[in-house]
Amino acid sequence: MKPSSGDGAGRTFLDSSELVLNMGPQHPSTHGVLRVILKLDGEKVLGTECIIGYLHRGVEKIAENRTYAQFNPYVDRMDYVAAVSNGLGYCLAVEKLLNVEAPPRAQHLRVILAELNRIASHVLWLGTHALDIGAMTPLFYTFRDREEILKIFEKYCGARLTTHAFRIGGCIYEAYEGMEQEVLQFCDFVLPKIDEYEQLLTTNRIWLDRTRGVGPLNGRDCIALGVTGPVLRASGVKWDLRKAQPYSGYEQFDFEVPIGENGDTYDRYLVRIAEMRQSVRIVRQAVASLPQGPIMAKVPKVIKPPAGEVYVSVEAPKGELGYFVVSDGSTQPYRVRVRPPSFVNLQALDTMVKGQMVADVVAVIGTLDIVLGEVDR
Amino acid sequence: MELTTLHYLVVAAALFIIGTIGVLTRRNVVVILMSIELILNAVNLNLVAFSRLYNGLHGQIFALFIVVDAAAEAAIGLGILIAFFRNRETVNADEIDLLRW
Amino acid sequence: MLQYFQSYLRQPVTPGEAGNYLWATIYVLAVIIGVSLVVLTMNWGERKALAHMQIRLGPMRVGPHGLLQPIADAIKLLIKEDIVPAGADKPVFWLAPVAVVITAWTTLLVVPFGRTHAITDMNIGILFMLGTSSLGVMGIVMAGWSSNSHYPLLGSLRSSAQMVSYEVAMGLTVVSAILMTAMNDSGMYLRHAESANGLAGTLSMIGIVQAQATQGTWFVFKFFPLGLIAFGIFAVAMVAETNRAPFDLPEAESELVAGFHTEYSGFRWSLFMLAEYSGMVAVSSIAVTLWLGGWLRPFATVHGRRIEIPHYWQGGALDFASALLPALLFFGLALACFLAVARMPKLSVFRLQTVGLALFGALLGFVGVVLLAPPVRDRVQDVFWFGAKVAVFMYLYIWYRATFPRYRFDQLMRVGWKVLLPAGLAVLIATAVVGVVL
Amino acid sequence: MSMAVALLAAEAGAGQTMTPVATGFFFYLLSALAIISAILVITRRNPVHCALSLIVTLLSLASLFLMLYAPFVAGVQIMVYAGGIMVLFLFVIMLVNLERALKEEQFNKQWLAGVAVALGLGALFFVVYRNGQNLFPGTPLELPEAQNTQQIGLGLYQNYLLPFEIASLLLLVAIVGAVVMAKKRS
Repeated sequence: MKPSSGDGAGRTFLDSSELVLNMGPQHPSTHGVLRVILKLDGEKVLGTECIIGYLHRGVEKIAENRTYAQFNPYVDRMDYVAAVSNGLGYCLAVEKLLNVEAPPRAQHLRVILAELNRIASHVLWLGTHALDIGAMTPLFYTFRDREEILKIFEKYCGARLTTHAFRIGGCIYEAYEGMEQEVLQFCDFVLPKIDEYEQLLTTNRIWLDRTRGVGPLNGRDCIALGVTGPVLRASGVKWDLRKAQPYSGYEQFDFEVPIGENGDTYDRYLVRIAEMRQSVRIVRQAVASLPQGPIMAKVPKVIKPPAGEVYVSVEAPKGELGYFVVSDGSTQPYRVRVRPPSFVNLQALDTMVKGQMVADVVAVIGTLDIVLGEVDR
Repeated sequence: MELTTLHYLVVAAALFIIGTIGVLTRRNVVVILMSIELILNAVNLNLVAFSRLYNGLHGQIFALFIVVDAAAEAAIGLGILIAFFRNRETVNADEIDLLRW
Repeated sequence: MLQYFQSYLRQPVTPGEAGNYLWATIYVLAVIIGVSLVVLTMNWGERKALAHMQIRLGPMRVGPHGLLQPIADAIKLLIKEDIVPAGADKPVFWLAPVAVVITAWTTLLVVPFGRTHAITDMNIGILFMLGTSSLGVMGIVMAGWSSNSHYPLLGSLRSSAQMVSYEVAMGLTVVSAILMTAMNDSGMYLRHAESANGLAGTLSMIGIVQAQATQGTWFVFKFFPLGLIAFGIFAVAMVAETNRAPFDLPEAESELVAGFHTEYSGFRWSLFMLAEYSGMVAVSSIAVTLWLGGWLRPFATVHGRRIEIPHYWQGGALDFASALLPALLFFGLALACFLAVARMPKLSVFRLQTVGLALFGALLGFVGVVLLAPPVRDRVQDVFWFGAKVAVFMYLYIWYRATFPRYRFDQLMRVGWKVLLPAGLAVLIATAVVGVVL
Repeated sequence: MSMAVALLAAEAGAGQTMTPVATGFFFYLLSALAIISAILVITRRNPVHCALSLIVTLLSLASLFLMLYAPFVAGVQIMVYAGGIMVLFLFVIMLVNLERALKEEQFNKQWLAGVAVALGLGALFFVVYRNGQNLFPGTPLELPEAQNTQQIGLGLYQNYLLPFEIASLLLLVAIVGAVVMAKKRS
C-alpha cells in the first residue's frame, strides 16, 4: 500500500523499512523551492537527495551579455536577503580587474551597509529558523527589527531589498543627511533586541533539545565539504575572510570572530547571534571613523578592464561569496562564475542529517541559512 | 415488546457465529485476530447479560478479565505476526505452514 | 411556561439523571451550540491574543476589531470547493472528520458545567470522558490513512503514538484525583460502611466536584504539593492529548505541511478545526473538574463548608460580590465596547462599524442585566465559574503556542514515557500512602 | 405548553429513578449495528475497513453494556478497545500490502467447512435457547446502576483478588512477549 517506497510491489514498511518522502519544492520550510527527497526509516533519515534548480535564472550566463556595470544589479537577485554583500563582492572583483580601489569614505560606507545587511540577514535567518523549529513569535520580532535596517537602506539608495547600493569604483550615493545618527541609533536599538531574542531562545529547554546535537558537523568535515561562514565557524574553525584576507578596509576595525565548539545547530545559532553583536561593533567604529572625501574612484565611463582573470571573495552573511571574473578586454565579461555560499553549504545537508529525525531535516535546512536564489542562481 | 436476557443472548450468539466463520475462513491473519476479538466480545455480552439476569456482578468482573485477556492476546498475536512478517513477507494464514524457519 | 421553567430550575439533579428527555435534549443542543460559539470566540480570541503577543493587530477589517472574522471564515470554508484526492479511500475520507467531531462532542456529555448543568451524570463519568476522547485518535488515523499521501500518514502515525502514550500519564493522574475523592474531610479514607451513603470515592464528574466541596479544598491544593504535581502532569499531558503547541507534531506545519488534514479543504477541514477546539474545551473541563473545583467559586468555603449558593443578601460580602461577578464581567465587556466606540475615527466609512460595535456593546450590557435577575443569577453562577476556569486554560493554550518551539518526536516520547509516566506513578503511590498515613 | 406541563407531571411521578424509553428501539438499532458491522469485519476485502467495522461493533456492544446497567464494563470496553484496537488498526496499516491483499483470494480453501461448522454451532445455539427458554426469566431484575463501579472494585479486590493479580501478570507477560517478539534481531 501507500508506504511502499516504489521499489517494487510487495515491499512495505517493515521489510524495506524505507519510506521515500518528497519534501518540496512546495513545502513550508524548504526556504523557497528546494526539493529534498528523504529516505526514511519511520522517522529516521537514512539519506537525502537535494534537487535544485527550480529558481535557476542563468545569472552567470546573463553576465556574458551585459556590460560590467549592467550586470551589477543582477547580483542583488542572487542572495536577495543580503544584496549589499553580493554587490560588494562583485564591485570588488571588477575593481581588482581594473586595478582601482574605492576611496576610504566609500569603503567605510560599504562596510557600514554590508554589516547592517549582515545583521538583517542573520535576523531574518533567526526568525525563519525559529519558525521552522516551531517557535512562531520570534519571526515577528525579527521582522520588526529588520524593518529598521531596511528603512536605512531605503533612505540611502531608494531600495529596500535589491539595493544596488554600490558601483564599480565606490559608491554612487553620498550618505544622506543624518545617516550617521540614524545608524548609531539603530545600533543602540538593536542590541537590546538581540538580548530579547536570546531571552526567548537561548535557555529555552525545548529550543535546547531541538538544537543541541542536531546536525553536527566537525571542522574536518566542514573543510572537506567546502562549508564556510557561520556554519564553519560554529564547528570551531576560526576562518573569517574579513580577518583572513581583509577587504574594503576591514583591517582597520577591531572585532572578534566568534566560534563554536560542537558544530551543532545550537552553536550555529550562538555564533550568528554573536556575529550580530560584532557587526554592531564594526558599524559603530565605521561610523565613528567615517572619513571625508570622495566616494568614487576614478573609473572610466566605459568599463573595459584589461584581459585577465580575477577571483575575489567576501565574507557574506552566509559564508564565502566569491566572484571569478574573466575579462577578454571587451566591455562585457567573458565569464563570471559565482561561488555562492548557500550552494556549497547545502552540500553538507546529507552529512548532517543522516541518522537524525525528519524534524531535524527542517532544523538543519534552517541552520544552513540557504537562499534558493543563490543556490540556483 | 419487553426485552429479555434471551434477546441479548441471541445477539451474542450471532456475533459468536460470525466470529467463528471469520476465524475459520479468512486467510489474512490480522482479520483472523479481529474475528477472535468478535468471539471474545460475544462472550462478554453473554456474561454481562447473565450478570444482570442473576443480579450479581460476577459476570461483569469476568467480562473485565476477558477484556484483559483480549488485550494480551492482541499484543502477543501481533508480535508474532510482525516477527513472522519480517521473515516471510506475508500475513496469510495459508502460508504460515512451518513450525520453524 | 414560566411556571414550568421555574419548576425545572428547582430540580436538584441533571436532566439525564432525572430522566427528563425534553430538558436533556435542550441541554444537548445548548452544549453543542455553546461549544460552537466558544470555538468561534476562540478563533477570534486566539488570533487577537497571538497577534498582540506578536506585535501585530490580527483581524481588523471584518467588523469592528475583526469581530465578524470567524463568521466570515466560516462562510468562506462552507462555500469553498470540497476536494477529495483521486487516490483517497472515499468512504473513510468522508467519515473521518465526522468521527472526529462526534467523539469530541460526545465527550462533553458528562461535563458538569454546574451542579445541575450537565447533560447527565454518569457513574463512570471520568472513565467515559477519557475513553471517548481517546477515540478521537481514530478519526485522525482514518483521515491520515485515507488521504493516500505521505504527510498525512506520518502525521496520523505520530498522532496516534502521541495520544496513546500521553493517555497513560493522564490516566494515572486522574486516578490519583479519584483517590482523593475517597477521603473524608479530614483526609482519611472512607470505610466501606461509610461509602453506603454515597460519600466514597467516585468516578462521576459531579461527584468529584462535590467531593472537593465536602473536603473544603480543590484537589490541586490537596496533600500539597501532591495535588499540584498531579495537576501539572495532567496539564502537560492534556496539551499533548489535544495536539497543540508545543506538542503539535501531528500537524507540525514546518515539517508535515499540515499533518493529517493536509488533504482536507473547506467544510471537512473546518470540522477538524471544530473538533480540535472542542477537544480543548473537553480536556480543560476535565482539568477544571478534577483539580480546580469545577463550578465551585474560589473561597467558597470561607463561611463554612457550603455547597449551595446562598441567595442575594444571605451570604457574606464575598458571596455577594461573587454573585455579581458574572454580570459585572459582561458590563465590563460592554464598557470596553463603548470605549472602543468612543475611540473609533469619526469618519463616514467607519459609521457602520461604530454602530455595530455599539450594538454589540449594548447586547453584552443587556446580557449583564439579565444575569443580575435573581433566578438567573443563582443558576448561572456555576456555569460562570466553570467557564472562567476553562477560559484560563484556553488562554494558556494560546500562550503556549506563542511561546514554545515544537518538540521533536523522540523528545515528545521521552517526555511522555520517561518523565510524565514515572512522575504520575509516583504521585499516585504517594497519594495513596499519604491518604493512609495522615 | 400544556404538553410540557404534562411531561413535567410525568416526571414528578417518575421521581429519581431512570425511566428508560424506547429501549426496544435502541436495542434493535444497536444490535443490528453490531451484527452488520461484524459481518463487514469478516467480509471486507480491505483490512482497514475490517478494523473500522470492528470498532463500530465494539462501540455498539459498549452501548449494549450500558443498556444492561454495566457502565463500568462499557467504559472499559471503550477505553481498552480504543487503545487496543487502535494499535491493531495501525498494524493493519503498516503490515498489510493493500494492493496485493485486494487482488488476492480473501477466503481459504476450507471456507465451506468453516461455514458448515458455524452453521452447526448456530443450530446448537438455536436448540439450546429454544429448550432453555424458561431458564431465562422474561424480564430481568432491575439492577441499581449507582455504585456499580464501587461494587466491581470491591469484587475485584476481595473475591477475585487472585484472578486479578494473575491477570496483571498475564498483561506483564504479554508486554514482555510482544516486545521480545517484535524486536529486530540484528
